[in-house]
Amino acid sequence: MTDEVKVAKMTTAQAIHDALDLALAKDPKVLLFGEDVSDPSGGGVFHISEGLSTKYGEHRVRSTPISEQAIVGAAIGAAIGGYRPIAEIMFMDFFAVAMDQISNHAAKLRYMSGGQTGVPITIRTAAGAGMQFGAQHSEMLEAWVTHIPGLKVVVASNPADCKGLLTAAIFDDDPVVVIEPTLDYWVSGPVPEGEHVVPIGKASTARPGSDVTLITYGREVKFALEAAETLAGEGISVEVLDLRTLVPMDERAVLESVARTRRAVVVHQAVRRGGLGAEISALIHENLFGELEGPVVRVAGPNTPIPYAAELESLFVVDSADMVKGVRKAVQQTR
Amino acid sequence: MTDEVKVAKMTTAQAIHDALDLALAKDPKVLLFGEDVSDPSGGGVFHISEGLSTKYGEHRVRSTPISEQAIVGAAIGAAIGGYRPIAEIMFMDFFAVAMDQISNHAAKLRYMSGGQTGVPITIRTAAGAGMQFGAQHSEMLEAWVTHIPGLKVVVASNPADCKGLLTAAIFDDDPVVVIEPTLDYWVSGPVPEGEHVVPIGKASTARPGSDVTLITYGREVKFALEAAETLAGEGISVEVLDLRTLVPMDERAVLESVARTRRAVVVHQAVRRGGLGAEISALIHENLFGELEGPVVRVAGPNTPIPYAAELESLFVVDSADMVKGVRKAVQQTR
Amino acid sequence: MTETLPQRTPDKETLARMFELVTAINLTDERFRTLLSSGRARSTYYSPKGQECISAAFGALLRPDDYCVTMYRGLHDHLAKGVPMRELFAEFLGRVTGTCKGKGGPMHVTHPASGLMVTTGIVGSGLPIANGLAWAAKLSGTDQVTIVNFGDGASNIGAFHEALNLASVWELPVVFVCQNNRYGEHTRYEWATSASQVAQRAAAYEMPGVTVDGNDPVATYWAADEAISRARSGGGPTLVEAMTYRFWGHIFGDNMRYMPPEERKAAMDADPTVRYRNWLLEHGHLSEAELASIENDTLAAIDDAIAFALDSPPPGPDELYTDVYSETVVPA
Amino acid sequence: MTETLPQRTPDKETLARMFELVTAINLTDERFRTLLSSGRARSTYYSPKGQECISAAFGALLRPDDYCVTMYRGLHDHLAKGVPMRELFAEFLGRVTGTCKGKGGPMHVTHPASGLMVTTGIVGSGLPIANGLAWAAKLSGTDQVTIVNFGDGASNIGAFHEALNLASVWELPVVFVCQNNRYGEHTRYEWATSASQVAQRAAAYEMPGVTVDGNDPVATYWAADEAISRARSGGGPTLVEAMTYRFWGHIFGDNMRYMPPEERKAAMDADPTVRYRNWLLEHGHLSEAELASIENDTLAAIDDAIAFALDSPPPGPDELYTDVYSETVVPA
Ligand SMILES: Cc1ncc(C[n+]2csc(CCOP(=O)(O)OP(=O)(O)O)c2C)c(N)n1
Ligand SMILES: Cc1ncc(C[n+]2csc(CCOP(=O)(O)OP(=O)(O)O)c2C)c(N)n1
Ligand SMILES: [Mg+2]
Ligand SMILES: [Mg+2]
Repeated sequence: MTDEVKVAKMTTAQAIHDALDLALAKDPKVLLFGEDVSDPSGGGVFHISEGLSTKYGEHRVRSTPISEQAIVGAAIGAAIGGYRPIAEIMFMDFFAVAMDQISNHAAKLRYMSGGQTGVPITIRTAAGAGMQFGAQHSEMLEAWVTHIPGLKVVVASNPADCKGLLTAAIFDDDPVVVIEPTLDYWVSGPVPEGEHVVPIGKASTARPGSDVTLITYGREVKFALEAAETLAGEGISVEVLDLRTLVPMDERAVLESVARTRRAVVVHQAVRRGGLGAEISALIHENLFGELEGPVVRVAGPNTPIPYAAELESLFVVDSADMVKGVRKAVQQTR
Repeated sequence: MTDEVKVAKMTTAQAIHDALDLALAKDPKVLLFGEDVSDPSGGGVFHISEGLSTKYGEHRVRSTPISEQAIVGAAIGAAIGGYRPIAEIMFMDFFAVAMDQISNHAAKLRYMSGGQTGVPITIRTAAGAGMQFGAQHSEMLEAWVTHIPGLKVVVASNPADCKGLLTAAIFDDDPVVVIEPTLDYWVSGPVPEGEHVVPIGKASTARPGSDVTLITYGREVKFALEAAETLAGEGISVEVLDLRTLVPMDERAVLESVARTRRAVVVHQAVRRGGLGAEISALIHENLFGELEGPVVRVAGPNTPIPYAAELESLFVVDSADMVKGVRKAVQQTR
Repeated sequence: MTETLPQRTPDKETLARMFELVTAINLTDERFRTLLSSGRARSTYYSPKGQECISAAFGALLRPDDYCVTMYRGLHDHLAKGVPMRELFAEFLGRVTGTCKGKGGPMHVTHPASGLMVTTGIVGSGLPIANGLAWAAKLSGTDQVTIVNFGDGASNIGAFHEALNLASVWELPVVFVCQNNRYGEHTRYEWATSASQVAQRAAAYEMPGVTVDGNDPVATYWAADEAISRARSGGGPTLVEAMTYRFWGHIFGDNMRYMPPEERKAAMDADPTVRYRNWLLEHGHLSEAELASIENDTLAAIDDAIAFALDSPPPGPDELYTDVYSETVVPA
Repeated sequence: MTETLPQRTPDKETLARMFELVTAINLTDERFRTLLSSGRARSTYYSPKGQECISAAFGALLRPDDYCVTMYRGLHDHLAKGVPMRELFAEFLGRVTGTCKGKGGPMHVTHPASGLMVTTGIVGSGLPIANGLAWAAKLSGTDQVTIVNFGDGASNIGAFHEALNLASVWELPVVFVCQNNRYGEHTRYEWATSASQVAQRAAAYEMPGVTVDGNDPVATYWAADEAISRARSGGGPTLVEAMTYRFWGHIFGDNMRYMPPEERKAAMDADPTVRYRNWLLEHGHLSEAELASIENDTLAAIDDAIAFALDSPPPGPDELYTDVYSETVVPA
């Protein structure tokens, strides 16, 4: 950020609103639709799009029936027809009803057409546990979408990146899944005013360090920073790498950092088995095996559905204490 | 296999038919349904269930509309109502239209009900490339389902295991996804006659060896054995481990073998990024880091959709030459 | 009860039973909202207030062994199907004494002993599962009926369509109960739904479809009776659309700004519990003493159940790992 | 053309155009099946033979800038929408000169220049995408129409329902064309579908629905004309159900044992291409010379295109990695 850029304090919800507002203003081809998004239906279930249909018209900011296949399908068609639609799928668990449009169509139409029909859509979705919404409204399912060639996937850890990554997603020529940690909607932070783009594919060093690299994304970055602070007190210097983009992943940044620290911990809320942490772990071992002090440590959700009771849910969710343990384990390992 | 068991030569399709026939005969609670499965509609698109509706009645072996959500949903409901339904989803790519029933319901209802409503269903599905069926009829999507707690997942590599694992799946009290490599339907091999159960959760050593462990499953086992044969000629002794069950994985067998050989190659047809190979790689590194000669090598599909042209499709599909290369790479690595 | 339409009156026992159920739903909802606003308990809560007569009518007709599938807005259905209040409320509050040990929560209440088989949080997803339960009953040769409750918004999702078609071609003993409260979350019916009435969609499946005033327990009772009898006697499925209104918006805490205040006021002025009570009294079906006794007994039961729930402990940490598979515990 | 129904006759140019299209589909299918049985080429092939009049009727009406979405059984729609034969056949044979460089194949033919926007292999999944194309046209203020073709079996899948509802509430310029060939794969219509006619499902969306004899190009032409005109003039969507039959079963190589031989014979005896040709001749719309000239020209074009396809090379190995993203090449 240069000095000229004004910064305002905003919640993540406001930052997203801002990104949507600016994108709709900039390009008449940008559309926003999904359940409840227009003003007569409250401007979105989290009130994120409040005011936008009044400002840009209900033909551009439009509430839909509860029909996720129809929503994603319409986004795909409109994209092929020349638009840049942003489709909102209220919770990521509901990807399950629209996976065919997402995987078999949005992701593959460019390839199957030999490059003729790109699908520049953005799919925004709220995800993550911690609200006692139970097993069907709390999942992080990035592992499903990162395994689908043709999709890009981003997850921001703070309001500014939320704005910047969403803006990049909207103007990207490929389908981008934007995962928004639900609980973060009410978290605030400094956000650059005016157009703000965080390029897709670039990780960010949330905290520099030298003993171990903690690689994570989304809501877990905050807790990783807390963990790093705690560990600094124990004399352990943790570098926190915020991936920001999951596909295409900034492998260079990951490998450069781990090559320096020689130790890595990968953290995510999603369940451990087959989570994205496995991919990152494999990647690091494949590239840096001889330089590591020990194996990459994974800190992730247990292999269970997400329970309702607050006490169990908070056990399910990876927190900074879990990360502290993971880092200590990584540090104890020496060749 | 004891001496008493008679063995017959069968195709995989016949072995599956046999398993279904025996299960339907054994337990009146077993049901089979899906598109085209009954005799008036040809006994299944691969003719696997031919004769079964005539033998057991169309109330038990029933053709359905093209409605995958309704198919899996009906299986779940009937299971909760006391039955053991086998639902057929013609190709695994079509899981995309039924993921909500599979992930949000079949997998979670036991947990969400605090153990009251188990869902003893079997979902059979054909998967894999090689028939020029294009990007939407060829995918191996085991990474999606192995990431869902509550599901079990099996993939057989030969007709006998196909029969045995399917039988185990049908009589298992949890939802089991049975992935059947499409091209293998026409491959034949020896199959035990009468009831034959291959327990869920047990890997099998397809070929013993001492220099490197090649871990794979499904159709790739055949090619792994070819690769092992080729490599034997070069003086490299490859142990081929056929996982058979992906969840719950036989981690003991994997770790025991790799602890001996100190080198591992993981192979699957599914695309590399976020594939199950990453999980297996992470698992091995986490447990055996200090004992490995080098990092686990992954041999997997490229991160692309599946192309139609035969020449490209065969490039996409991992074959024994790719495995040979992978093993050579693993063997060259020394600490 | 709808004064303009002459209709049969159910017997006194039925009328009383429906009043018991309506009262239980109405008072539970009142208590719950107070409990949550006071901060004494936390729960994800989708108030069913306004829709109580629909559940009461079906509840008065269904047998304990009939199956019921419902959804996140399900408290009224749970109570009417006979899920015991103590376990039910404990589940809402995430306690180990709950129907599901606190692991499911309000969106996933299950209680097979009272035939409450599935509560889902995914719009429309209960319908295909209800077919399976109905199929099981049909295969077993019992005369159990399955009902599945869902909203007007759910009539636009794919699962609705697939389920109604399958139920029709397989002639399943299932009743599809659309509780049309005119909104799907914050979106008005007309904005989302191309059919003037959901019931008219039944014709697409050559299935009987009927729209009834869901705030009139007597009218709903007869519509439910016809549909249940049809299913029970092998006549196949029915789509029943019961017109109603949500008093408290989508979820507890909803600002309800998208609901025109006059519309909401009109609905609340015609509170179906109050209307039914007055009607019972005016027509001499139940005396003030009888009504008050039902109310007092219900209130006592609710207070007992709430106290039970509040006093119950949360599930222990090991519960995180159980019930994932049929085998006792899975490794974390 | 249906002798019992008096109807208007389109002008000669239109009749000739439809005959050209019917002929192109009919002869291409013949050539393809020969090519495949002879082993000279390999392709996944879903013969559209029997259904040619439907595509021809729509093809005669649609403009090049109108959008078309179709499915695996799509050759007839591709040809009728004007996808050039050379590139089309090359795509079927997986050659780099194909519409999609051989990467899509028959199930995924795309040719935006002729308005052929999507071909999908997933039953019913084209419908929601067609809505999006129609929405784009509506937003852009053009009068482009989108048509989407699908089978009778597709009318039972969730995407069908969601798409028709959305098209209706958004008043989209789209025509849903159900080619009812009485089978979904090997399953008879009645076994799977609860509506006597698919068109009757339109009422569930308050959308006009019409059933027409899809083997009668003239009848289909007028039904298509009405639906397309409605969409073009802002009148919203229509569901057109065209009754037809598949001569060669589901996929090339199908044993067709599930199709009663008499039924198939009756359909083949009434070959719609032959009937149309005879009718044109008998009623003096086109002379034998004119018809034969069309046939000869078509055959020459087909033979040229097949030779072109057969002579074309497969895509080079690098093509595996391109077109995954908008950036040129992704790492493997
Ligand atoms: C597939 C799916 N999409 C979206 C949601 C989010 N959601 C929860 S309730 C609801 C509204 C449902 O409306 P309706 O069916 O009318 O039931 P009501 O809440 O009015 O009782 C929505 C959109 C969901 N749970 N599932
Ligand atoms: C979602 C999905 N389920 C199943 C299939 C397998 N399948 C391919 S074609 C077909 C039959 C479709 O019948 P219909 O819609 O009538 O079209 P037709 O083939 O008769 O032209 C089926 C079941 C599929 N491609 N997609
Ligand atoms: Mg509603
Ligand atoms: Mg058909």
